[in-house]
Amino acid sequence: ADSACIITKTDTNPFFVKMKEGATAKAQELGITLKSYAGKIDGDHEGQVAAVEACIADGAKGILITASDTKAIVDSVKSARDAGLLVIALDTPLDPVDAADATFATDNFKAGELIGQWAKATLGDAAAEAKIAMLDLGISQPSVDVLRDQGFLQGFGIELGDPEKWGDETDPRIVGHEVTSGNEEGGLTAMESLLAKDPGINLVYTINEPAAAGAYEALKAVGREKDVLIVSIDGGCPGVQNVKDGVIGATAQQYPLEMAAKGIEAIAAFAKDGTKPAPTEGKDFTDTGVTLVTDKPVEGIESIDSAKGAELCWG
Amino acid sequence: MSSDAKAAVSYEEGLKGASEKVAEFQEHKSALKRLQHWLHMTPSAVPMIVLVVALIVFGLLSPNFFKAVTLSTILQQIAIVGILGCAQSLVILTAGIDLSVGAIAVFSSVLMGQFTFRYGIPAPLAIAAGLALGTAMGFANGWLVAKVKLPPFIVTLGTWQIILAANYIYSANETIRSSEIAATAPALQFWGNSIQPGGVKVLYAVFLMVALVAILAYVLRHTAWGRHVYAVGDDPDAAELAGVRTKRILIQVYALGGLFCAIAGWVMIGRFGSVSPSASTGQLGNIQSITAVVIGGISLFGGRGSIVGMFFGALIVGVFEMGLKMVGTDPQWTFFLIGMLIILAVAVDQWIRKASA
Amino acid sequence: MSSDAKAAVSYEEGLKGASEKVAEFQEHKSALKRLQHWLHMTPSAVPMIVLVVALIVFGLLSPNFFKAVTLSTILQQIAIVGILGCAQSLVILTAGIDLSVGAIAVFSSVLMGQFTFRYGIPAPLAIAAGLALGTAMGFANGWLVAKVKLPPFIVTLGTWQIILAANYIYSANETIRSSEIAATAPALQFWGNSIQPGGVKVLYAVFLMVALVAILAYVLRHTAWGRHVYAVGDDPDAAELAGVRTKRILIQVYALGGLFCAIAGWVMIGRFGSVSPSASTGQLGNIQSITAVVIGGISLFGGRGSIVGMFFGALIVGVFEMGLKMVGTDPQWTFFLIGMLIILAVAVDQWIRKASA
Amino acid sequence: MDQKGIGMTQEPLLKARGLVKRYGKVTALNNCDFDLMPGEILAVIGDNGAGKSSLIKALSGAVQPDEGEITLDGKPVRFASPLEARGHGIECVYQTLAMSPALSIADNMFMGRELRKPGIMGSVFRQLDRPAMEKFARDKLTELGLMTIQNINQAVETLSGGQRQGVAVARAAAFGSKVVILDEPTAALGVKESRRVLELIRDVRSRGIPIILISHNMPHVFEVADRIHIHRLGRRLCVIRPQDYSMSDAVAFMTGAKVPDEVAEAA
Amino acid sequence: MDQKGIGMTQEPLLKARGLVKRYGKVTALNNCDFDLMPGEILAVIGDNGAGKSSLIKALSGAVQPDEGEITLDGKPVRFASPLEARGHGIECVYQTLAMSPALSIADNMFMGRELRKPGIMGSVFRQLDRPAMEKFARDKLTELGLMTIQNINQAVETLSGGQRQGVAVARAAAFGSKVVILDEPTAALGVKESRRVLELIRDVRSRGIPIILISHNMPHVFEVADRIHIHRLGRRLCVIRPQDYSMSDAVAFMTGAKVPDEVAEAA
Ligand SMILES: Nc1ncnc2c1ncn2[C@@H]1O[C@H](COP(=O)(O)OP(=O)(O)OP(=O)(O)O)[C@@H](O)[C@H]1O
Ligand SMILES: Nc1ncnc2c1ncn2[C@@H]1O[C@H](COP(=O)(O)OP(=O)(O)OP(=O)(O)O)[C@@H](O)[C@H]1O
Ligand SMILES: O[C@@H]1[C@H](O)[C@H](O)CO[C@H]1O
Ligand SMILES: [Mg+2]
Ligand SMILES: [Mg+2]
Repeated sequence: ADSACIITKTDTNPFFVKMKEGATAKAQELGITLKSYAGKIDGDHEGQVAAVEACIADGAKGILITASDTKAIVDSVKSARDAGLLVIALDTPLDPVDAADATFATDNFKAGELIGQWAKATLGDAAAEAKIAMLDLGISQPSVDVLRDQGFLQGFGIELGDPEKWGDETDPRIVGHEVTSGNEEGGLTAMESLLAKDPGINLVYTINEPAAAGAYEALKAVGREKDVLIVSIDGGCPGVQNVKDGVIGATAQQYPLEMAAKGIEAIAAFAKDGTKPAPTEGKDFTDTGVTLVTDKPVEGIESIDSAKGAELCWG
Repeated sequence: MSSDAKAAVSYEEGLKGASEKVAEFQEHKSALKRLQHWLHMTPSAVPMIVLVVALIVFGLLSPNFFKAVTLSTILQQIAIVGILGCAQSLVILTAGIDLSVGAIAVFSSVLMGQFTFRYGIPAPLAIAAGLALGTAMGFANGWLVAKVKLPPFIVTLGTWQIILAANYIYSANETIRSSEIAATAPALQFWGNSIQPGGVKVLYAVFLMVALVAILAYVLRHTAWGRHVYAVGDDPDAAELAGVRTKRILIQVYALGGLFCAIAGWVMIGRFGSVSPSASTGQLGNIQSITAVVIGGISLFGGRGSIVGMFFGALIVGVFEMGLKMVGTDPQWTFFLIGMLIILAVAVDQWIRKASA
Repeated sequence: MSSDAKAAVSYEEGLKGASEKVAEFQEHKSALKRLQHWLHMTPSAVPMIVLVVALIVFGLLSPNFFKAVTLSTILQQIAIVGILGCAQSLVILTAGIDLSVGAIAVFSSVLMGQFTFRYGIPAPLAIAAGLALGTAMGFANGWLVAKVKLPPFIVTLGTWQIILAANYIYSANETIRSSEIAATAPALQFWGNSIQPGGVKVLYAVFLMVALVAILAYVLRHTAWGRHVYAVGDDPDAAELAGVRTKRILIQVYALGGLFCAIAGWVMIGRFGSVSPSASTGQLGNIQSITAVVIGGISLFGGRGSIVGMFFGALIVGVFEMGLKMVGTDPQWTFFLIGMLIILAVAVDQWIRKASA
Repeated sequence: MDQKGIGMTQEPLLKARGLVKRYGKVTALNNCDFDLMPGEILAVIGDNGAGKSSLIKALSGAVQPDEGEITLDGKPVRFASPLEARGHGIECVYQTLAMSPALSIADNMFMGRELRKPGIMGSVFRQLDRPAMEKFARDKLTELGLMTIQNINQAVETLSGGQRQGVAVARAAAFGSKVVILDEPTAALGVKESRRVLELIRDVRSRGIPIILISHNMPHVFEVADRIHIHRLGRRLCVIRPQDYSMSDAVAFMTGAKVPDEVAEAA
Repeated sequence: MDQKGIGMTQEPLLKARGLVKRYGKVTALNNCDFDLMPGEILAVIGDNGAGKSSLIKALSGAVQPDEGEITLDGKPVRFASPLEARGHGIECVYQTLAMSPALSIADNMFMGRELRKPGIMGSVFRQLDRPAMEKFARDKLTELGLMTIQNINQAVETLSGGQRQGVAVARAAAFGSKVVILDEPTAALGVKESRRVLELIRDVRSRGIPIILISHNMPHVFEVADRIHIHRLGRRLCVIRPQDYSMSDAVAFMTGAKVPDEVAEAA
């Protein structure tokens, strides 16, 4: 049988676990042997390079990759394509986008923008003196981290400094940026620290839903869970459940299973007759879409409710 | 006795009337001398001084720092590291090192959670099972170190990866949400409860940490077992020759360490609310606990130092982290400054010891 | 001489005619005995055996494994760890540890890149500056260890964080693209060039690693400086009393380690094409290099082991990782098995030594 | 092999035959025999590196011989560790002492046999009885004449060379039960302290416990030993009684200047 | 202070006044004086723990005294490390030996003064001349009568106690230049090897180099010493000439059984 590889950033984040599961199911259906690789920690570029090399040596037909370093991986991707493999970027577009044969991805900046706009609209006049906690991913500031953070700030109407990094904004409404590693533990300690710095925080941006859950615990501990707005990104089933429970005000949902399935189909087609997938009309990649999930919709921003979000959620 | 032997030692005649008094000298009892002596005899004194200085500095830099809520937040933030630090101290006192502490804690918390929610086992039983399994993981470390005679660094580097991987595989990376736990198995969140004297919240977890440190300090100082732990770390061959069951002590130390880690895992559920297999403690718990131990003045070569020092070490790190955040340092700079301060704290320790030697 | 003293030693008369021959015994020259002796005298023998076994097992499990391209890929994958391992070996031989190796490598590569592209310095000069700055970082470590007498673990734990944070701050998290480098500063990518005998690509980086290992092996074995490095790790007080400039040696070792790390940073540019401040070597390089060193049979307590062993250690890890990937193991299972194999490799070493003792 | 019936002095208490110990290229024991009779002081003398320490390490379980057998009370034994030998009542002061440098004198003396406080503090909370242990330690050191030890809570690493040796000897003498082995116990000791150790050795014998004494001090050896085992090039050359030979003869035997009659004949 | 003019024997080569060294509660040196004359063998004797090792450690830079001053050749000196003292020609064999256990005998003997191969292998590639170093080591050990060392490449940790001491003494004697200090050099040595060390000490003196010898062996001390410094309770009690007193007197002085006349008068 033909074989393919899926290389994710890590395989400890449920997002990638589900993505891998989706790919595996599809591969089984189409009779493809799928080997999966992952970086050891978030941002493990070298591990991904080693994985690409292993796929080439192993004679795979194609690679699905969620790149840790979108610029740096380009060389490895090129050598894979030179060796005759089809390379598809999932979740995170490469830089430049056309370095991969095709891209099935979320627009992370847009995802951030959506929750930013929603938060601004929800706060209304209070947005002018909001006190915002920014719970980011890590101090190495990987691209998803920057895109979502800056997207959110843009959506909220805060002036960005250098859009390539977070933390250089001067707007006094930002209480501070803290890193969370994208898990509950990090979300909790980061929130505690920011609360100690300014107990008046009333809006919390979080890089993903586990971090949001941690932040909520910290707010609950000081009895402020009801009057602080938390926004997040991902749309995983626990996250959507938390929207329903009122833990998270709104989240931007993305669709990893679809990315994975499309990717496998493309490799199967390529293995059969060499056809390559074409991008979405008018875009240089196939946008698998991002949808705002909230039970408190606001005028002018398209959204679905948590019930609908739960149907579409990914694990 | 042969006669030439007798002749050969005839000069021992001179011994008759030799003095029988134990040598004594006047002591200079100046205050400085006594301070120096105290610093020498009390390994936890220097970390304590560093801690006090850090508190004062941050108190001056940030107006919000010296509020009760800030200080109680610091205490609750170090509860887990403090408990892991107990395990780490024990192991390091035997001249070992345990890189798997964080992994054991996380996996134990996942086991407690999954036993309750996947198999429907009553929470107290699931907790007991989690504690037992954590102990077993520690036991495995100890067995490899003591019986197979592998270097602790290598053993726990291996088990760290094994346990963490097992944790992800077993849990399928699924988080159990806080609200679910609160609804069906509040025992899991026990250590997250708090008392609120004068409105300031103090977690049960904080009391637990203090109690564990106190018990361990007593055991290490006042029981034979504690002395044996020090002896094993000091010189294992000598200890063995002197009649210490070195291997048994090592296995007990690692197993007890495993139990402490599992307790830390239980505390994690209370503190974070949820059960998450990807908690950062799994990756960072070892470095954090080792940092606390070393800043606390315990020698990485074993046999020297006190658990109370470790406690101050954990506090120092907690105070630095919180203090820097409150002063408003950027996360990248915080990281940078904590690096500086780790080195500085130990340098100050070194300097005071030298001055008082 | 007083006469009673003379009488007291009169029995020394018996010494007249004492034998002057150096003691000798027949040796049993059985093949087994000689093998055992060789294993004993050659610290790198056991890792080599483990390596060969691993190669055979994976060759049987995966049909694609025994291809020249696979083997050359493994070599190029371990080039960086191998060079960092040289730095780590030096430090560990002095009974130290260097947690900052990966951070120094990444920061050096960033410095080389940014010097070229931000300030327009010619690439060879930028490379020289990067190498010098890497050496300076190592020197700082050594100075703190030798002069301020801080524990190496704590020093490099601190500088690890400091350097990594400085790296992110200085670079503003910007990656420099491969294509830009290739166009304007190909010297940065020098070690990414390759020769292709019979179509199999072998990177210059691989030759560099082998050369560095060989040079270091020579220096450690055949020069006074090398013996001093061992003596410092063996017993620093004794070395000092015996006339080794312990502090100077320590500083040199860490500084040289820094240079090796900076070289590894240069090699990273060649291997990955681009310059990325978030390269995971910064986070994982220390554990990877320590793993290679320990599997290679160098004692973490200093003074024992060989650099060639480290090289085999790095190869063992490389072969396991590649082998498991080709067999198609899931990532978490790969981590799990590598954990097992780390322990197993050292256990086998231990067992062979015991059997041959 | 029913030595019990034959009487105490006929059959050796501790016996070894054909012991061989090699370290890589070095042969430390070369087919060595050994006998210790009940209740005797047996001295072992020989050149540096003759294999004396290796011999007693083999007897006390600190190393495992490559060949040969050891019997205790007529029964073959194989000690895997010094602890096992101690379990059989063999107490040993090694040349390298075996103390925990960072621990105190009392901690070291009682290592593995600590005293606990009376009452529930001891039985339940298992608290050590430090005052009692310190008093015992102080008494034993005074018996040895080590009057310069000013602080009984000093860490052993801070003791002078001789003080350290004194602590080790005091420990073995105080707790030995079946056989006490002393490897150069007076090497670092002063005149007064050495004398006390010799007295102690006689004391121990008077309690019916046999002693193996390794020493380079000929006058001491000839003074206290009942029999002298002369070791040369990894094996027992001969056993002599101090009454029958002069110190000068013994020195000549052990350095190879002379060959004892029995051996000359046998060869 | 222009001692050069006064002549060699009048003024001490190495002199100390009022040395004090305290370790926490323990007083090791209590206002101690010391004089070493050019070209002499000075023995230092005293009870265990009297402070002999502390004294020579203070003289050789291994510890820094709390009070007091030291002069070498009439010039005040303060050694921050043993290496500094060595730079001034003071070579010392410490009681704890100071060797690197895992390294070979030759490596240890030449530590810090290694021989390099002749030609470019040595000057450019800095390769060690192992055969030369091994031969030198073997010769020095043979001079000491250490014939039981079978393998010159053995790690020092595998040597017997006495062999190890022999290596340390051989090293100091071979390389000492201005003062050689030996702290109990024969403690672990056999009869033959001790004798050779005494000969070696005389050899060194005949090269014009003075020696400080710490020893508990009275016959040896009285045999080789020109003067004997008697140490008691952390200070110099008196200095005697072996011709003027018996060994028994010396023992009585150092253990406090008798008080020497000068001291009795002074008190
Ligand atoms: N671990 C070891 N490895 C290699 N050789 C060893 C080891 N231990 C002892 N030897 C060698 O075995 C021989 C006998 O040593 P042993 O210590 O038994 O001598 P000894 O008679 O006690 O000498 P001493 O009177 O100096 O203490 C010596 O040549 C020594 O070098
Ligand atoms: N590092 C230290 N810390 C505390 N006390 C010490 C230290 N070093 C030595 N002492 C104490 O100082 C005193 C003198 O010790 P020193 O080693 O000088 O004696 P010594 O005369 O050489 O004895 P010996 O003949 O036994 O070698 C002893 O009481 C000893 O316990
Ligand atoms: O999109 C994914 C997920 O949101 C995850 O939470 C972090 O990594 C991103 O790439
Ligand atoms: Mg011996
Ligand atoms: Mg001494």
